[in-house]
Amino acid sequence: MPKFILITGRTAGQGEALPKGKESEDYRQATECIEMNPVDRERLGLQAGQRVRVRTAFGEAVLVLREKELPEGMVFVPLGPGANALIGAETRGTGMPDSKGLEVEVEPLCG
Amino acid sequence: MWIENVVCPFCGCLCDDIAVEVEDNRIKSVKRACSNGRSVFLHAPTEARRPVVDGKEVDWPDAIDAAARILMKSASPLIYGLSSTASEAQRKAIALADLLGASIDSTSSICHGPTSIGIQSQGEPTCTLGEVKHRSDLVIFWGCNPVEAHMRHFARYSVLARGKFTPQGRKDRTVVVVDVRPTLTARNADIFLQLRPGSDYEVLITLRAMLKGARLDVAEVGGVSVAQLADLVERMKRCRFGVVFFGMGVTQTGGKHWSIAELVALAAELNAHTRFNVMPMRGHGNVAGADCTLTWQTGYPFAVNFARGYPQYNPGEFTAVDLLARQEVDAALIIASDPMAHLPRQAAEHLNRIPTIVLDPEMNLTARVARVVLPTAIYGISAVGTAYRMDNIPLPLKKVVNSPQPTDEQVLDWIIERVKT
Amino acid sequence: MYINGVEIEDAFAEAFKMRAARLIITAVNPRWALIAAQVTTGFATSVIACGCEAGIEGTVPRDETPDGRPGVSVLIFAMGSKQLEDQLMRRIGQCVMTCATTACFNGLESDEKLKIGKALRYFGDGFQTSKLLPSGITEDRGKGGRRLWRIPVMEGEFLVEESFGIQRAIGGGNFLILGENSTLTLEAAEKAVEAMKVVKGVVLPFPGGIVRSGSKTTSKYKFLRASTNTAYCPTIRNQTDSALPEGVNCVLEIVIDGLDEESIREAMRVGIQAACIPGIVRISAGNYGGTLGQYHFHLREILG
Amino acid sequence: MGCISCAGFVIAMSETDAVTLRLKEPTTIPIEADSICPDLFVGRSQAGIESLPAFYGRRKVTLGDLFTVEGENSDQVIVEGALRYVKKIGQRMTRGRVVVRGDVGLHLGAYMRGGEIVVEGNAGDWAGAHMQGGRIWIRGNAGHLLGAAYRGEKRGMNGGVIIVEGNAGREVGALMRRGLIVVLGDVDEFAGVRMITGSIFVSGRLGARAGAGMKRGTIVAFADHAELLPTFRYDCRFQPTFLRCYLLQLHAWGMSIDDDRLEGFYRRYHGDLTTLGKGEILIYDQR
Amino acid sequence: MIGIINGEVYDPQNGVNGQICEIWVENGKIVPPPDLEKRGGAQIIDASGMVVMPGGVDIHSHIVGAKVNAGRKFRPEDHRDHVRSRTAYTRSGSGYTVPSTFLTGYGYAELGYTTVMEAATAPLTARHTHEELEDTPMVDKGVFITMGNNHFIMNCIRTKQLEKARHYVAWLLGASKGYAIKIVNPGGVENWKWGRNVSTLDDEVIGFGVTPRQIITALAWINDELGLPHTPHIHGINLGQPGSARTTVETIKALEGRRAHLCHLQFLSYGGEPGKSLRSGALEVARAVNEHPNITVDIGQVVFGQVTTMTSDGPLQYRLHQLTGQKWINDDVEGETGGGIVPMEYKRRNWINAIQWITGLELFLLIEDPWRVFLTTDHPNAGPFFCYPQVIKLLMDRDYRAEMLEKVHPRARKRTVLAELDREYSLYEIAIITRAGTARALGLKNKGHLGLGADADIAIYRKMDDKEAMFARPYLVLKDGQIVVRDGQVLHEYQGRTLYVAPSYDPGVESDLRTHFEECYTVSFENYPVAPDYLPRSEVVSCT
Repeated sequence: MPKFILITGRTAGQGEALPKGKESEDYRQATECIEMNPVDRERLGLQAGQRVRVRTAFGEAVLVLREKELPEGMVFVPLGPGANALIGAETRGTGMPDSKGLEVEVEPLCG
Repeated sequence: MWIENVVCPFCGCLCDDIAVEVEDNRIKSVKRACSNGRSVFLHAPTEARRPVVDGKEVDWPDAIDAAARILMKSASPLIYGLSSTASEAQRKAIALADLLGASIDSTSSICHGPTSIGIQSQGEPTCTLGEVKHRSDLVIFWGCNPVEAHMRHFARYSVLARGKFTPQGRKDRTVVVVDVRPTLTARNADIFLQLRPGSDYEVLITLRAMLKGARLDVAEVGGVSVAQLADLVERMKRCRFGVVFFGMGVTQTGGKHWSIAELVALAAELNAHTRFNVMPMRGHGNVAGADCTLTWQTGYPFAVNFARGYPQYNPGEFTAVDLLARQEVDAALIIASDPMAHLPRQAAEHLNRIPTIVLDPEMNLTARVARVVLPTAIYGISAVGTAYRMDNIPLPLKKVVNSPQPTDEQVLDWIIERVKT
Repeated sequence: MYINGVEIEDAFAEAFKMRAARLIITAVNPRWALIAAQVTTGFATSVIACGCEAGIEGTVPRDETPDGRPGVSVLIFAMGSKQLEDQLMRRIGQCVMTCATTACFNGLESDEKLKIGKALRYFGDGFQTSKLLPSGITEDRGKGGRRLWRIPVMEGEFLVEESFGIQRAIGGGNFLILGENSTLTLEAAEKAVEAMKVVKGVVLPFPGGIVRSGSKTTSKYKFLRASTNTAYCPTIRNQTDSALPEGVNCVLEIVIDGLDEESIREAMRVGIQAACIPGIVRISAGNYGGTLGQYHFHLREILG
Repeated sequence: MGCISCAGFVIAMSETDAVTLRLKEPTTIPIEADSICPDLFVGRSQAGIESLPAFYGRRKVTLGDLFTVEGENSDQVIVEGALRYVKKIGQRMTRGRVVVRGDVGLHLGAYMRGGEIVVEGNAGDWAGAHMQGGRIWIRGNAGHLLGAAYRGEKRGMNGGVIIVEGNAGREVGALMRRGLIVVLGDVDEFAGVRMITGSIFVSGRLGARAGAGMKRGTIVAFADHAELLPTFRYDCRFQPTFLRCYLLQLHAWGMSIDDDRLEGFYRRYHGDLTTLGKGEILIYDQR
Repeated sequence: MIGIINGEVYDPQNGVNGQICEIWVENGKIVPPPDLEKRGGAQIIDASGMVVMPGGVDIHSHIVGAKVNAGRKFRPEDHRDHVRSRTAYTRSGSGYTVPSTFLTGYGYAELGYTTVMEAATAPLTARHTHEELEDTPMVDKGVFITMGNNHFIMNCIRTKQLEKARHYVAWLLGASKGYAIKIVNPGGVENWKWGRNVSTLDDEVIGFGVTPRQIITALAWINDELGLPHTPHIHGINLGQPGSARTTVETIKALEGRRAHLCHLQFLSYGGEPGKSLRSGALEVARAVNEHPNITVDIGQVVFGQVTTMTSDGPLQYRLHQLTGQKWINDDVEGETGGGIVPMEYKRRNWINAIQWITGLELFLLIEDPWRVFLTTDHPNAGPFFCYPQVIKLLMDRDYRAEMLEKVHPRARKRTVLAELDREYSLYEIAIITRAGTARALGLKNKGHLGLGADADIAIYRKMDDKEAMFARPYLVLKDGQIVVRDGQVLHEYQGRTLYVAPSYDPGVESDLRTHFEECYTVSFENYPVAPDYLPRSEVVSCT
């Protein structure tokens, strides 16, 4: 299973959807996705728009795959419930969890 | 009716030139705001909502009573959030924490908490955004993405803005972006340095060493060639007025506060050659205010605990993620934040186990699990108050529509009175 | 009093107060530790003209040295702490630091200390560093423990302790071996030196531990404060007030510097006993009539 | 791991003379128990010890409320029970010995000046913060910021010895000014960050960014590999005599030292070049 | 009604010098002694053996605002061991040199101070300052507004539109709810934004074509024209530099008789040549002050120990950062001012620090008229405010002073006249330099005295030989006629008033200002002024 480096962060879509409420469809769409570059996507045999299972040492999430210009080996997940399921709560004495740079596995959702 | 010079409370830019059209106590349209800001104004809830206790709608006195009982019964309460409410409410929240002997933390701890720690070891050469607008000829965005997160930052303050000594705006500036991926911000850069994820610290410390003239044994650092770094150092030394804006790309990766300390040290040392400043890109509209109010009332910007009757400070100990993940709190009061949506799941789950009180204009994920939900007016839209911009400039928030809900400040006052009696 | 037929004269050795330091010199192997120790204690027979008196106290096995390497223990004596400091600076600086692979540690626990390593460190030209080796759990606030200076040298690093303890010590313990001929007298003296090696806390500063040119504290020449011990010189026995009994044709002296009276006493005891071989007539001791030194070592008392 | 190890460790302590505290109820509510300090137990009766203050969350209580106490008037202390949420044990102690049977919470032995603390399990973050003397011996793992400085302070540990038989977290010995930290297992990133001087020995894996910003001092990696910052430069391969002195001292304290580490060669790197650059990282490189 | 009887009263404004007299208080004011009938119902405070003074008035201290708060934020090490627990009536807090707001209020009251002036706030951040003042209990307070590097003013000076500048200043004071004009390193702070400074009164301000001399004289003129209660409050050029004594004297001369207050004069009274070693220039400066009755000063006395230096003088703070290697905050404020913060420690055995300590004391003792020299430590720059009692002891007790002088670095002792100055301040003079004189210089007619109609802000101290102990722990403090402190402990929280001025101006200036804001600021003209509701209790002090 190839490992990717996970980066989380703000996006315009997530920011714009936030005021519409966490339970709004816009917010769900804006946050429950994962971005990957086309090379990696093809190597994994995945399609844009497909749902994938994303897993770290701390948890997993089911997200919708999107294609984006990113360095190879890196995936991006917007801030939100999806990202939070993936990052750990250990802050290593800083108060800040390691929200970027985690190793993740991405696999197609079967069934 | 158009209301002019409205301050948008969405992000740390606090753009104060927004025009809002209001009719029948509803916001009809918004001028000059970015898409985020527009969304805030247009989706502001105005319908009346009653407090909820244990899933049942109740009257305010009963809800306040329930909240106060939870807090008084608690041996180790947490007050968390604060960054999307006015400083007046933040001050009340701190007063309540002091009264209770609670822990209090703002969302700073998961955005620029490491920045505060870094500043505490190194200081912070900084300036107001107007200084950047008027003087900057080298602007570096490091690990931040204003095009998506602070959409009018370029135009109002940093890149396109024309100032007294930067009459040509964009043409007068060199824009450098340092990030791990080609963000929309990076597309606007003159120079883009794409770092290997998690190597900000290495690159920063290398830049410092190069500025000092140290000889190094390496050819590349963090995926960037030493030649490129040398070029950046030269540009930094030669510019007239430089500034580094930095975001969570720096604060949330490995080095955390030590990366900030290096960034600050680099900027400070550049002042031997030219003028150089740094500024954190603060996210929430009044997260800077949370730092300010906590600091003037307790001495510390976040991660404060009053258990012993006086403030103690320790990130990693009194920060929300740690307190929740280690299950060290037995009640929580969440103000204008949604930790169920924003904290790591392991930490957020504890809010399910303990009685939680939520003050928020909206029904959010935390409110879903809360024992007591106290719906309040929304700051800067249906409540007045003060908010602090990312450069700590205080701005007055307007009330553009009336809300049937009380403000955070009022509700906290009620809780304080109830706890006192 | 007689031992093995050798007369022990009812005399006393007169000794005086000195200040002493003990160096533990270690090196990659015993050979280099010894070379360093020999050079360090070279030209240190008498304070009269050498500045100090010094000698090798003994070897120190690996498991007793601070760095676990073979070591040699050296004692250095001088008339006062100022002179001692000066000599330690010179000798550690010129003889130990220069010697391949060595390190130099303090071997004396004492409240009185000389900051030798602290001064020598400047040889490092700004690149010297120090380490504070913790000693145990009772230390309070970083006090205690030993500070070691690391001075970069061409071979690697010279390690020298910051402070060397010094203490009151005694110089000038001695006895004289009066023999029938030079062969037997030297043999007796060698036997004495060999026997005295096992005694801790003493050194014999003269060549091979033996001195032939014993002195008295006067001279006919104004510019000289000491001159040959005429009373014990056999070649002029009838031109002077000789102290030599009949049949004595050679005298050798053994001078002992020690950290305390007890160790000198012990050294004299084993030394004299070893020296009492056939061909030796008498064992005596050097003194100045009790006017000069604070310590009197009475031979018969020691051996009694 | 294994180049330095600790096989037998005997606590010489007469339990009959000691004061024993046993936590009554396990809890996740943080307890601040800086009154568990040998200095305060000397000259106090059992009742006197029981009445010393402590904090259970925001509630001011007494040690007697939280612990059963046996014994009196002794600077030998044994603490037992589920202590993971008990903070500040042995803080500012100057004498005696505290033995913790099991895991313990944050700030163990912070500002300690003398005496000894032995933890038979794991210790939380900030153990030995600002320590000035004495010894802390942790048989299990230590948390983050072992022997470090609190936020904003200019210097951290200023003397004494910390020994961890297991692993330690991030920022071990941050801003260390003096003293010795020995970790027999692995350490996380930023060991010795901005250290002023002092010594940090790591027998297992030395994490990334060790010695970042260090002015002086020594970090030794006894494993034969460590990833260093670009602001450290290689100098030479040599046999540091001073290190033998330290290893023998550890040996005297009951640790077994691999002969290769004693007699072997070390690669020396100096840095951090953004500061004085007088610090050094020594990495073991065969015999 | 409260009557304070049998006390030894020091009320210099009314010429009362230690006489035993009664002070009567009602409705927050000093009132005439009531008739016998009313006396019966009054609360009587027997002040036998005690000294009664007006409440202290601090003319220069940094207690609130962006800069102070940044100082708090970046110095957790300052607070960790200096905490105050909450009580049923008071808030908790922390901090030593930069205490949290509640602690600051309590701390001042517990010294017998009832009025404190925050010495520097950028108008752009005034809203913040007022928010903090609301959380600073016990004392009345005011804010000085920094104007010495203000773009609008400098533009007016260049274009010779002083009238416009006058209206702007009036507007600005009202908009920021300020009390006085503050000038900090005029021109130097603006030049620092290009990495430069000024070193003479006639250096040019880059991009503006004006000089420090022009800025000072223009603002002094405006101050007089507006009839502001206080004078312009000036932190001159070359602060901390050898040779600053000369520029200070030049500044006094440049004022040509106009009223002005020179703050923390100690830092600006060093002799020697620029770049050379420091020595006291107190003789030279004190002579100039003595010769110019238009000038008042406060000292900024150094107290040995920890401090946090913080000024609007950006280049100075950068220099301190470089000298000490300590962490450094710089804060340039658009179009208005700048600032910096550096932690420091003054040490007895550091000869430069010792010279600074000596220079301050020399100024205190050489400036003859106590009505023109005031006690400050420029808190927290030269020492924390709660060290005032120590400074009082140094001034009142020659032997103590000599004893302290013996303890400082010998190199500093060599060239000082301090040992020869045997002046000792009397209680009457202490009352002047800590309340009567400062109130008069601030133009606060109801403060600093105990005459009829004055605010009933009163401090009662037990008379003791050790003046440090005496002033450190008042027996009682009354604020607006209420007993708020007993035996040096705050009894309950009390919200004081914010004092500000609102001079009238020509509204026509506002159109110019709109343009100015559009061009120069990142906030709009409408969102700039501080609305009155930021001042929960306030009092407008009238201009003449």
